[in-house]
Amino acid sequence: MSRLHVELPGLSMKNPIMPASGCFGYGREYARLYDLSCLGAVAVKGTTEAQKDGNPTPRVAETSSGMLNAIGLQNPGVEAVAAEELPWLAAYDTPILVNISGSTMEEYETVARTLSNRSETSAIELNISCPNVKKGGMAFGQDPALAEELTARVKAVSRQPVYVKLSPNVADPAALALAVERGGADGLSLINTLVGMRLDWKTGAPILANGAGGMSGPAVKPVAIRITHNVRQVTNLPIIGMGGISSPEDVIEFIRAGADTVAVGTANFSDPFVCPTLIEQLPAYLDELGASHIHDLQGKGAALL
Amino acid sequence: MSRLHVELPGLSMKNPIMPASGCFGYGREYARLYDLSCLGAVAVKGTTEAQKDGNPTPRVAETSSGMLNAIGLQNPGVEAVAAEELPWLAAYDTPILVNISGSTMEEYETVARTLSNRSETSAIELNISCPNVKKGGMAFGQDPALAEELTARVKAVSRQPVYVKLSPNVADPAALALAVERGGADGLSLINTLVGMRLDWKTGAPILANGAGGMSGPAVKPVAIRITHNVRQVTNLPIIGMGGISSPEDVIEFIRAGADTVAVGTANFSDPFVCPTLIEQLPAYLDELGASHIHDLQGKGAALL
Amino acid sequence: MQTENMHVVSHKAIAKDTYELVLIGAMVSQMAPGQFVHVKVPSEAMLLRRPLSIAAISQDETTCTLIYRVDGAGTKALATLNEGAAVNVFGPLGSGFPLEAPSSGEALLIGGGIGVPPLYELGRRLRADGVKVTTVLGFATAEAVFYESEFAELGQVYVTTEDGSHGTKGFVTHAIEMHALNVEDIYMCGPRRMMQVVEGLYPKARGYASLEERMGCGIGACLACVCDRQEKGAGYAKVCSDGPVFPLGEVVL
Amino acid sequence: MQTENMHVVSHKAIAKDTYELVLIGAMVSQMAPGQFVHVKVPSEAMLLRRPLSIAAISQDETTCTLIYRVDGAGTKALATLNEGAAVNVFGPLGSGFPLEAPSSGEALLIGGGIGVPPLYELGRRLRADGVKVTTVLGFATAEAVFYESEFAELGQVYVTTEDGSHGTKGFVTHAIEMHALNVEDIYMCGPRRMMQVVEGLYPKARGYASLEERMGCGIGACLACVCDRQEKGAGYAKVCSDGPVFPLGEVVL
Ligand SMILES: Cc1cc2nc3c(=O)[nH]c(=O)nc-3n(C[C@H](O)[C@H](O)[C@H](O)COP(=O)(O)OP(=O)(O)OC[C@H]3O[C@@H](n4cnc5c(N)ncnc54)[C@H](O)[C@@H]3O)c2cc1C
Ligand SMILES: Cc1cc2nc3c(=O)[nH]c(=O)nc-3n(C[C@H](O)[C@H](O)[C@H](O)COP(=O)(O)OP(=O)(O)OC[C@H]3O[C@@H](n4cnc5c(N)ncnc54)[C@H](O)[C@@H]3O)c2cc1C
Ligand SMILES: Cc1cc2nc3c(=O)[nH]c(=O)nc-3n(C[C@H](O)[C@H](O)[C@H](O)COP(=O)(O)O)c2cc1C
Ligand SMILES: Cc1cc2nc3c(=O)[nH]c(=O)nc-3n(C[C@H](O)[C@H](O)[C@H](O)COP(=O)(O)O)c2cc1C
Ligand code: FES
Ligand code: FES
Repeated sequence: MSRLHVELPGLSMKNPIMPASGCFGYGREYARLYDLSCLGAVAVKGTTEAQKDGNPTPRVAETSSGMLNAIGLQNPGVEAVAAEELPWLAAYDTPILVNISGSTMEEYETVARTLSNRSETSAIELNISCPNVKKGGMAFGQDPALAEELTARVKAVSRQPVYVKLSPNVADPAALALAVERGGADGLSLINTLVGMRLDWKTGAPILANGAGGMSGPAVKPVAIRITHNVRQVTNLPIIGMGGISSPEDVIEFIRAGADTVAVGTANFSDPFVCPTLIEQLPAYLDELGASHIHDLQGKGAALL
Repeated sequence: MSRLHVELPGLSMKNPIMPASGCFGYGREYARLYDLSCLGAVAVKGTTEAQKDGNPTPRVAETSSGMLNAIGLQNPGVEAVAAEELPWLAAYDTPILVNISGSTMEEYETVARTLSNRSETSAIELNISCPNVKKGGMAFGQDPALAEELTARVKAVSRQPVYVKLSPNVADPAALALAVERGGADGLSLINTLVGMRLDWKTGAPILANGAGGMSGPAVKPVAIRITHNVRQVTNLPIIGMGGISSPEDVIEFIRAGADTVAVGTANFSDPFVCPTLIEQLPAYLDELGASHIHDLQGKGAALL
Repeated sequence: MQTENMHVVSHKAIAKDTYELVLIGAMVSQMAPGQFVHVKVPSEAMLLRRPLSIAAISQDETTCTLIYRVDGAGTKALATLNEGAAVNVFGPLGSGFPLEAPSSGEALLIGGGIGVPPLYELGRRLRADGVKVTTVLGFATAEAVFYESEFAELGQVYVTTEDGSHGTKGFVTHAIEMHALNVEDIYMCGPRRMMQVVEGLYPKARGYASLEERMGCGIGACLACVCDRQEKGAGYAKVCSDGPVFPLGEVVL
Repeated sequence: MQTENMHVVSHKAIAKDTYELVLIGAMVSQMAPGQFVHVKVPSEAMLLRRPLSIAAISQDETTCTLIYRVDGAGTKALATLNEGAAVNVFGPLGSGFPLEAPSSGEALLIGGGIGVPPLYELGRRLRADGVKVTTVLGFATAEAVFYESEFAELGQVYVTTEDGSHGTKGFVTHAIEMHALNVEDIYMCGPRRMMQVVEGLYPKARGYASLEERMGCGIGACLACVCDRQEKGAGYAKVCSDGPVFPLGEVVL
C-alpha cells in the first residue's frame, strides 16, 4: 500500500487529492489535460432532480486571495448525469463522489436513490450548504434538526456511503457535525463556501448578477482549518477537508487539523494542473517530515484520544 | 460642511475614516506618526472592568490577504483607561469611540457606566463579538435574545450613544442586528473578526498560542460587505462598516453597501499612514464619481426606500 | 492546451491605457486566430486568470501578441511586466474564427474598443487567402485608437470615435452606412451593445461574433461563463469552450 | 520613524539561505544599532511587515545592511529583489543597544544564528569607542556561518557549530567556557533557549539581550509582541517599542 493511499467508506483513494465539487464539472474538460486516473477521487458537480439553469452572469468575481461564485447549481439533472456523465467518468480508475442537492427533502431523496443505485457511484456527497440557490441548499445546513432529518432520509434510500458537506456560515459547525452524525452520516465534507459579496465601487451594483455568492480560495483557509480542527475534536467520522488548498503545505495543514483526505477547488482555476502536481509533490514532503504514511501526520482530535 | 463630514449619534466626524478598535491602542503610538486631529474619530482598544493580561504569544499569524489575532483583550482596566488614556487622547480634536467588553452582563454595565460618564467619551462601542476570550465576548453576539438584553442593559446605564459591534460568525447577522435594535442600539459596527486557525505544517501545532484567533484584513472584506448590505436592508440604524479596508475604493464599496462611515484596522499594520492617506485620497474619488458628498454614494437599502 | 511560462519579448503602450504585449513560447505553435489565452497575473492575491485574445501570431518567431486595456487591478499588474519577464499562460483556449474564405469573397471586420485585437490575426489570414478585407474600428476617443495602420495593410479601414475626435463621429454602424459597406460576411468583436445593434441592423448577414464573459476555469468545467443560445430550450453555451467565437444566430448577443 | 521606499544597493547570499541586503535611503540618518526596520514584503497577499534588525549603518553612504535567513513565504519573496528595486521600509523602530562603554571596558557579544546581525553595528561602535570587543557566534553548521571575518576586524571571534563542522563543536557557552571569556558585560541576540542558558550560567553578568516576537504594528499599539517582565505584577513589555533590546533582568527571556 502506498504511503499516500487513503481508505475511506466508499472511497479507496490512491492518494488524498480530489478535485472539489463544482470546480471540475464531470471531469471531461480536465481529462483533456491529464489522465484522471491519477486522482485520489473525483467529486463531480452538484446534481439536482431536474435540469437546472443556474443564475444569470456574471457568476464569478475576484476577491483578495479568493473568489466568489454564484453558479446556482446549473446541471443537466439526475437522469442525464446517470446516463451520460457517470458512465463516461467511470472509465477512469478513480472513485466518484457524487455531489447532490435539492430544494426539498423529497428531491434530495430522489436524487440520492437514483444516483446511489448507479454502479459508477462510489459515495454520495450531500450538499446542504450551497449559498447560491434560493430554496433549500444552505437552509438545511444551518439548522441541526433539519440537517439530521435530511441526512437520515438520504441515508435510508442510499446504497452508498453518505458524506455530508457542511456550511461555514453557522455559529457552531461542530453542532451541525454532531447532528448529521446522529442522522447516520458516514463522513463529512468541510467546508463549503462562505457567503460574501462585492460591489462595483463605481456604480454600487453587485459584481455578481445574483448579488451575493460563495467565497472560496486561500482567503478562507483559516476558517476551514478551524472548522476541521473543531469538528475533529467531537467526532471520529472521516473528514474530507477543503477550502483554499493550493500547495502541499496546505494539504498537510488540513491533515494535521484532522482531515482524512482533501479536496481542491478554486486552485484548479489558477493552475489547471494543480491536482497532479500536488500528488507528485507530496512524497517529498512526507520525506522531509519523516512520515512513512500521510496519516502519520493526522491530527487525531480529542474524540480519538 | 465638508463633503466628507459625517454626522452620527455622538460622532461628529470630519471624514468617514477612523482607526478600528484594537489596531490603534489609545492612539499614543500613531500620534508620533501624524496628527490624530485629522481623523474622523478614533475607536480605542477594548476595555474591561479589571486590568486584563490577554493571551500568551504568538498572538498574531499571517494568512493569505489576512491575519489572525488572539490578543485576548489585554488592557489596563476601566479605571486606568478613564484616568490616563481618555484624557490624553481628548487633547486631539477628534471624537472618541470607546470600545467595551466584559465576561458578564454586570461587567459590561460597570464599564459602560464608568466610561460613558467621562466627558471624553463620544460614544460607546459594545463589543459582543470578540472571538478571543473564553467567557462572554462572542457568546453574547451569537444569541439574539442575549444580545438584545445586553444592549438594553448597557443602554440603560450609558449616557452616550451605543454602537453594538456584531460578529460575522453567525448564520443570520441581520437577525442579530434587529435584536440589538430592539435592545435600543443607536448604531452598529460591522464586522468583528471571523474565527480562524492556522497550523504549522511542519509540527502540527497552532501558530497562535491560543489555538484559534480572529481573522481580519482584505480576505474578509466580501463577508463584511455582504453583512453590511444585508443589515442595511432591514434597518435604518447608522452603520460603521469595517473589514479589510485599505484603499479609497474599499471605503466607497462599504458606503455603497450601506455603511455611514468606516473603520480601518489591519491596514494600519501594512501602512501606518493609511488613515491620513485615505482621508487625503477620498475627495479625488468623489470628483471622479461626480459626488458632492460621500453620502451621495450611500446604498440606502430596502428599509430606507 | 497547456500551461507555460512564456517570456516578454516586448511590451509597450500603443494607446491610452492600452498595451501591446509580445510573448515568446512553444505554445504559439498551437494558436489560431480568435482563440484566447488565460493569463496569470503576477500577484499572489489575484487567483483568477485574465482571458486575453490572441491578436497576432508569428509561427516563425514563436511569438504571439496580446493587446489589452488596463482596467482593474489585474491588468494594472500586467502592465508592470518588463522585457524578459516570465508570464504564466494557459492556452490556447476556445474555438477561434473559421478560416474558410467567406462565400462573398469579402470580409467585413467590425471591432469595438478592446474587442479589436482578435480581428487582426484573422484579417491577416483572410487577406493571405485572397479575401478582400475591410475593417471598421470603433473607439471612444482619438486617444484610444490603436492598430489603424496595421489594419490598413490588410485593406480599407474606417475608424469611428464617439466624440468625433478621430475618423467618423459616432458608432461603427455610422461608418458602415456612410460608406455603404458590404455586410454579407461579417466578423465582429466588441461591446455587447455594439454587436446587438449590428445584428439587429443586418439580420441577413452571415458571420461570427466573439463574446466576453467573466471566467473561472477557461475550459468549460466551472460554468462561470455561460450565455444563452438563441434556440429556445437549447440551454446555455459556454463562452470559454463553445466560443468565444460563435456563428451569428447561435447565441443571444 | 517613517515609511520610505528605500532602494536595493546590493543583495547577495552570504551563507546557506542567508542574504545580505544593502538598502539606501534617507531613513538611515535616524538609525541606531539594535533597532529594527519593518519591511513590506513584495506581495499583495502578505499583509504583515517583517521585522529585521539593522546589521550595519553607513551614514556616509546613507545605506544600511540587513541580514536575513529565508524561512517562510515572506523572506522567500524578499530574496527575489534585484538591485535597484524599491523596498518599502517602516522604521527605524524600537530602542537599540545603549552605546556607553561598559564599565569593565570589555564587551562580549554573543550571537546565535540569525540573531547575529544586530551585534555587528553595535560591535563597530563599541570598538570605535575603544572598547575591547570579543565575539562568540553560534550556528547550526558550517554552511550557516556568516560575518566571521567581519567580526574578526573588531577583535577576537570564536565560532561554534552544533555539528562541529566549523569552529568549536557545541553551543556558544562551550566556547565561552573553553576560552574562559570575560562575561562581565554581555550583549546577546539569538534563540530564546540560548539566551536563557547564558542568563542562567552567568547570573552576575550585566548587559543586554535582544528579543524576537511575532509583530503586527511594530510600534506598540496592537499588543501582539508582548513578553513578561521579571518583576512580579509589572505586566508585559512590548518587544517592538520597549525593546527589542532589554537590560538583562528586566524581562523573562
Ligand atoms: C475571451 C475573452 C477575450 C478577451 N480579450 C481581451 C483582449 O484581447 N484585450 C482586452 O483588453 N481585454 C480582453 N478581454 C477582457 C479582459 O479579460 C478583461 O478586461 C480583464 O480580465 C479585466 O481584468 P482586470 O484585472 O483589469 O479587472 P478586474 O476587475 O480586476 O478583474 C476582476 C475579475 O473580473 C474579470 N473581468 C473583469 N472584466 C472582465 C471582462 N470585460 N471580461 C471578462 N472578464 C472580466 C477578470 O478576468 C477577473 O477575473 C477578453 C475577455 C474574454 C472573455
Ligand atoms: C526585532 C526583530 C528583529 C529580527 N531581526 C532579524 C534579522 O536581522 N534577520 C532575520 O533573519 N530574522 C530576524 N528576525 C526574525 C524575522 O522577523 C523572521 O524570520 C521573519 O519575519 C520570518 O518571515 P517569513 O516570511 O520568512 O516567515 P513566515 O512564516 O511567512 O512569516 C509569517 C509571519 O510570522 C512572522 N514571523 C515568523 N517567524 C518569526 C520570527 N522568528 N520572529 C518574528 N516574527 C516571525 C512574520 O514576520 C510574519 O508576520 C527578527 C525578528 C524580530 C522581532
Ligand atoms: C465555481 C464553484 C462551484 C462550486 N459548486 C459546488 C457544487 O456544485 N456543490 C458543492 O457542494 N460545492 C460547490 N463548490 C464549493 C467547492 O466544492 C468547495 O467546497 C469550496 O470552493 C472550497 O474549496 P476551495 O477553496 O478549494 O475552492 C463550488 C465552488 C466553486 C468555486
Ligand atoms: C490586532 C487586533 C486587535 C483587535 N482588537 C479588538 C478589540 O479590542 N475590540 C474590538 O471590538 N475589535 C477588535 N479587533 C477587530 C477590529 O476592530 C476590526 O473589527 C476587524 O479587525 C476588521 O477590520 P480590519 O479588517 O480592517 O482589521 C481587533 C483586530 C485586530 C487585528
Ligand atoms: S470559464 Fe469555466 S466554464 Fe467557462
Ligand atoms: S507589534 Fe504591535 S505592539 Fe508590538
